Amino acid sequence: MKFYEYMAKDVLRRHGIPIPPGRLATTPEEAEAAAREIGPVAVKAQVLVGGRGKAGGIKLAETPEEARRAAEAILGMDLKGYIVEKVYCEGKLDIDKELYLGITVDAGAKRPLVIASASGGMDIEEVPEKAIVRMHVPVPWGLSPYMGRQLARRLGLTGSLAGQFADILMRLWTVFRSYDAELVEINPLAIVGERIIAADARLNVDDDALYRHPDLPRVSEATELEKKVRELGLAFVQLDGDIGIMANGAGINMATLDAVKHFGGEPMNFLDAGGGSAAEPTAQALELLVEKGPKAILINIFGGITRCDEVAKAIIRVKEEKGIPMPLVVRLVGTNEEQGRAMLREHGIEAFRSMAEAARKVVELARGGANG
Amino acid sequence: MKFYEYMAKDVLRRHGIPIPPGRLATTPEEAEAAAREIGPVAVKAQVLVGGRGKAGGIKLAETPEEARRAAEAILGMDLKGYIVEKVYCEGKLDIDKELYLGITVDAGAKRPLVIASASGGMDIEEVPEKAIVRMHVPVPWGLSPYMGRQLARRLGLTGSLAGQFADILMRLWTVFRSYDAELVEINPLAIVGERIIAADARLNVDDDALYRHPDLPRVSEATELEKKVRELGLAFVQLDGDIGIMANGAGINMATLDAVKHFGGEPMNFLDAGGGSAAEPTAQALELLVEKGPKAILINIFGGITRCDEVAKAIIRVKEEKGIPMPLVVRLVGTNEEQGRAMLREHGIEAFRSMAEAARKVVELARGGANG
Amino acid sequence: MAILIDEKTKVLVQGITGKQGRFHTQQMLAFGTRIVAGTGPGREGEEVEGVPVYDTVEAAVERHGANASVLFVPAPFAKDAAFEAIAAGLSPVVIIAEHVPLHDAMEIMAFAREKNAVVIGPNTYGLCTPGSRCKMGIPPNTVFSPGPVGVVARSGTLSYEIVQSLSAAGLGQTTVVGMGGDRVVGVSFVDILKRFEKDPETRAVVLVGEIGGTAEEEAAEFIKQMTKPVVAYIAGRSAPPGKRMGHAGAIIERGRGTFESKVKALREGGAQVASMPWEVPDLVKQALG
Amino acid sequence: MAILIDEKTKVLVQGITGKQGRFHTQQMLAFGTRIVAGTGPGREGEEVEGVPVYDTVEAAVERHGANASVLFVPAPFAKDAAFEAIAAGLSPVVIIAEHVPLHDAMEIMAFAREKNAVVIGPNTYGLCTPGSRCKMGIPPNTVFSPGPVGVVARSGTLSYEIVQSLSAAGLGQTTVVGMGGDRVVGVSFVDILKRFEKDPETRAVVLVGEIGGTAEEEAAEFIKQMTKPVVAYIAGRSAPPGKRMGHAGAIIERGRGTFESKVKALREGGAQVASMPWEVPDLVKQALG
Repeated sequence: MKFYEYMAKDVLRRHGIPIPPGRLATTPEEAEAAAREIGPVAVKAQVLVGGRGKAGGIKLAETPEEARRAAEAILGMDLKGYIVEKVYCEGKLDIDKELYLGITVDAGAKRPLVIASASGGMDIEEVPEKAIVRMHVPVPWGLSPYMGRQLARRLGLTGSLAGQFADILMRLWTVFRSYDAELVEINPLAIVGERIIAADARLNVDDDALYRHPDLPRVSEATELEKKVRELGLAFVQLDGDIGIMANGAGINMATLDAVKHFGGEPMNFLDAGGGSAAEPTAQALELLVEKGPKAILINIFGGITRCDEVAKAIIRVKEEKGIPMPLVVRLVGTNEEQGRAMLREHGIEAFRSMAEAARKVVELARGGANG
Repeated sequence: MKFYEYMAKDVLRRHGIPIPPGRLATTPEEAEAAAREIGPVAVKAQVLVGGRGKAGGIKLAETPEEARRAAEAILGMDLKGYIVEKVYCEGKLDIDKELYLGITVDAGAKRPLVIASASGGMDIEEVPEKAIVRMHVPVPWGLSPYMGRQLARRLGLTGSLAGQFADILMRLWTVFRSYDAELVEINPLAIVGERIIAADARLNVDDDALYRHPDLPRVSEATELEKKVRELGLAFVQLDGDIGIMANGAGINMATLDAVKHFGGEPMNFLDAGGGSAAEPTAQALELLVEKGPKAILINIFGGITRCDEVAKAIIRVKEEKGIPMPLVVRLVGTNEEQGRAMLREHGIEAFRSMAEAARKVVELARGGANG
Repeated sequence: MAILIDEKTKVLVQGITGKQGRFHTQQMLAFGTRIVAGTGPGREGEEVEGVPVYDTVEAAVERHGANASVLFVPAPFAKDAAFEAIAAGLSPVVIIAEHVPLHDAMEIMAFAREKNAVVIGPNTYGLCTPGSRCKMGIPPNTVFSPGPVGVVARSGTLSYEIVQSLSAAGLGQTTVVGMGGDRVVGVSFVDILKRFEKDPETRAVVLVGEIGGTAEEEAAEFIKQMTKPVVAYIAGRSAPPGKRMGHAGAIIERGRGTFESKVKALREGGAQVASMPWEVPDLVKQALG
Repeated sequence: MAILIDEKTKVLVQGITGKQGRFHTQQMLAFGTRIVAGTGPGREGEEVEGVPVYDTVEAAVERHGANASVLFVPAPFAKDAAFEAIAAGLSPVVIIAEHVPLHDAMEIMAFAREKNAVVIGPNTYGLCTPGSRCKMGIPPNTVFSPGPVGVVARSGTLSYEIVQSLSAAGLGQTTVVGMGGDRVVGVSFVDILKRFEKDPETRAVVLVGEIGGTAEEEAAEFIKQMTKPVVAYIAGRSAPPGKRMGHAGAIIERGRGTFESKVKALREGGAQVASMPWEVPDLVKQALG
């Protein structure tokens, strides 16, 4: 779960990390009032996608009037598909130097990783490798204050700035650990005269650990469909094509997308009905898919524990109860697979044993639909 | 720092460990009111020494009137040198079985140690070894819930009682760790029907970690002299004899006591003026010692870093400014030792090089004083 | 021979009294797995499919000498159960649960490293050594057959798909290992490749990867030193960056973990890379000569 | 030879810019200790007694190859400083500070165990190998002389007392180690006795113990297997139970750690036990024959 900048900053502030003064606004008037209180501000779109600066989601305002106009321009803006509903008005900083500081998880090392750079302000991806300093955090010991001093030294910080940096890192670690974070990032971490201030902040909390944090605000960037699918315990990702895809398992789902593309088709989505391939989730997932109105649908089920005839029965039920207006191709293997495929064919549903054949067929049908 | 029972219970309660209802009382009237509210109670002297039950510091009261009389009897009582100022009136439990549960530090293993027994209610010292279950807690991992289940099983607990025990242990661990405890103990941990309740509680916090716990109440069992000495950064322990002792270092202090005893004397105290043996603390410690009025005083200084002539000068200053009415024997070795001893002798203070001779001499002088 | 588990493996099932634990115990027993005991706190004395249940792992180990464990406990309790198994000296410890918190996973792996335990998962189907009739986990019993091919994969159903196609082509398996789909998991491709390289029965290895992370790139480095042929398939060629494809690890983030980078690395490492999963058996046949 | 430190030891002084650090750096240098660098956060570039100061241990190790460290940092910062030294691979790590929190001490020792570092202290005067002119810590320079006797003690001034009496009797020392007076400390009597037993230069060992804990009893068990003679003195014969005699460890609690138990165990282990500290040199002389 990603936090909006203003939420992440609030977390940092409560953990003693210096941030600029700022106020959230949902109307131009609120933005104006905020600027009146704070002085010159940056008016920043609160969205969960990156690159908002380049997309026009951040405007500087010297006066309250300018802040109002900036908020007018930004509120309601469509940033990469997300409508801006809130802006954060934050006191402008007279930045001398921008650092980068983040803590994430290094999957390969199975440990948290601190990443820092004296070249902050841009995406860490764009910083040259030799300007990046990395430090693994031992589990379960966690970060020790001396590590912050080491990092500060490697970044070339001295004296009071080194001390402030080390202090901020320890506090950031506390945030990372106590919020079950996947990522916590300050970019830029701004040097303003003799002080270090967190000028921007990201905080992504591990979804799987949210149950331990009942007090955290719930932030969702999911579409309504994605939410619905998630409630069913399924995983859905919207893509750009026109062939609806469903499979039971994340890996086989990706492989199915790849196969459809291999034969020249364009998948509309990723939809994982779960590795268990129980009949019920399959039916529910299919209903959702039908609602999205693809040109054709491919269901790829590898029946492991659940029997294929049960899955076939569920598909047939959806077809009879709700109707499936577009062509449907089913690939079905596993226990009682022949029985299952025979049942489907009886109900006019194309059923295959081979994944390749099923993928080729659905592409053909989608093209036919495009031509018809 | 030891917590009074009522404080320790309050800590347990706030960490979700079940305790009986209870109220603190400083007057018989308050005890009566508590019993009126709670019902039959145990009226328990709040002192920091053990064995209060045997010494008459706990009385049962069926009625408010009885509670008042019990409090009257206990308040003001002298329990091993400590005057009872508070009683804790606690609801009587209908105990089916008493367990013991404690967490302490195993110095040899350098790890926390959980100690449990199905034979609780008495001093754990008196429980036969085979009835005691021990489990080390790995550092820094800490206690895991499964360890509680293991302990419960080893104690013969099953079903809901095992679950409650494991839960209480996890909570007790949290107390131990988060309070920097040296010892946390529930004895007895009472089985009352289907419930487990902490019927008594001890909590000793590491003095050296108190700075991390500014919110904790400060409890002191020290005498006024002990407090004064502690403020000076010295360590003082009152003993039963009549020869005042002072040395610079804990080990040499003990050795000096042993030496005095070896020659037939009785030390009045242990007084560590610090291994640094600076002149100032030596003088301050000596003043305190003189105030206590021993029959004779032995100062044993091994001058390491500090010069012996400085120590001698400090002693002489005390003698001249405050006066030292009793015989004083000084053993002085180290840098400039001869100079130091010569200065002392000039001022009529017996000074030795040998620890043995100094100890023999002070015993002789104390006896002489007793005879004179 | 084979890797990690065989006929001598005495399996403990933690969480045996739950619905999933009960069902898969029955399935594992049907496969031939030697399950010696199960745990279910507060359920000691019961039996599940004839398997005795204990309150603690310690008790199950004392009574039955269990030496490996498969966990059917819900994600919030997975860390404690894994610690219990690891502390008791069991290995491998197979964690089936999805949605184990990331920080818990890191702690489990650190504790396992300290105690020299092999952890498989979380979010894995487990592993299987068909020749020993030993399966720890949830894959369907029907897909496996004994033979000379070692299989290691990140994802479940895709594994079954490929393993079944191998079996259908007469290519049986020494051991099939699912590493799990989470970001932080126990054994890595490299860990398993090392074992297959040493295992005298394994003559070829199939690696089933997917986009995200750098595990395949690390595997490619190791493959350079291997004497045995490796055939790989990577799922997710058509997945867009920034979208998590079901698995916590399957996401192209900040330009890392792309399909192209993985395929390039594997080819440079000397692996044959199949474009589509159904091409795997033929490539393995060619590799075996 | 000797144990733990010798002329090859390149000493780092952590907290060199503080009053205590500065003073004892001068004393150690005067003794002959090879101090290569110091640390003082924010003080990099300064010098103390000619010793260069760095912000971090890492930097001091990189520049000067320091391989052992003595800490003059206040108790609240001792854990972090010790972790820094241990993580950098330094050993021994000598912690002088008194009043280090007990839970911090346990963590330091666990981290040291993980990294195979030797920790001495906290609340120790340190250690000294007179033959190599190497002293790490705060004992007075004047008491030591080179020779064949290994000394290990819990307390400071009592050590100096006994070491000086040995020196005065012509019995020089291989190495003198102060374990520290706290409840939880790094090296134990047994750790040091093992090293003395192996050290070819050490011909006899003096153990200076005190009441409280069971370290002396554990030492007694080990002494049974030693080929070298051990002379012991235990302070605290006249200390009453329940009263902490200055040292955190020096308390007879719940009947454990009594003078009698220690003396009995040591005698049974084969050690000669002196009644009074001044008897030690004669017993050592007899032991050396």
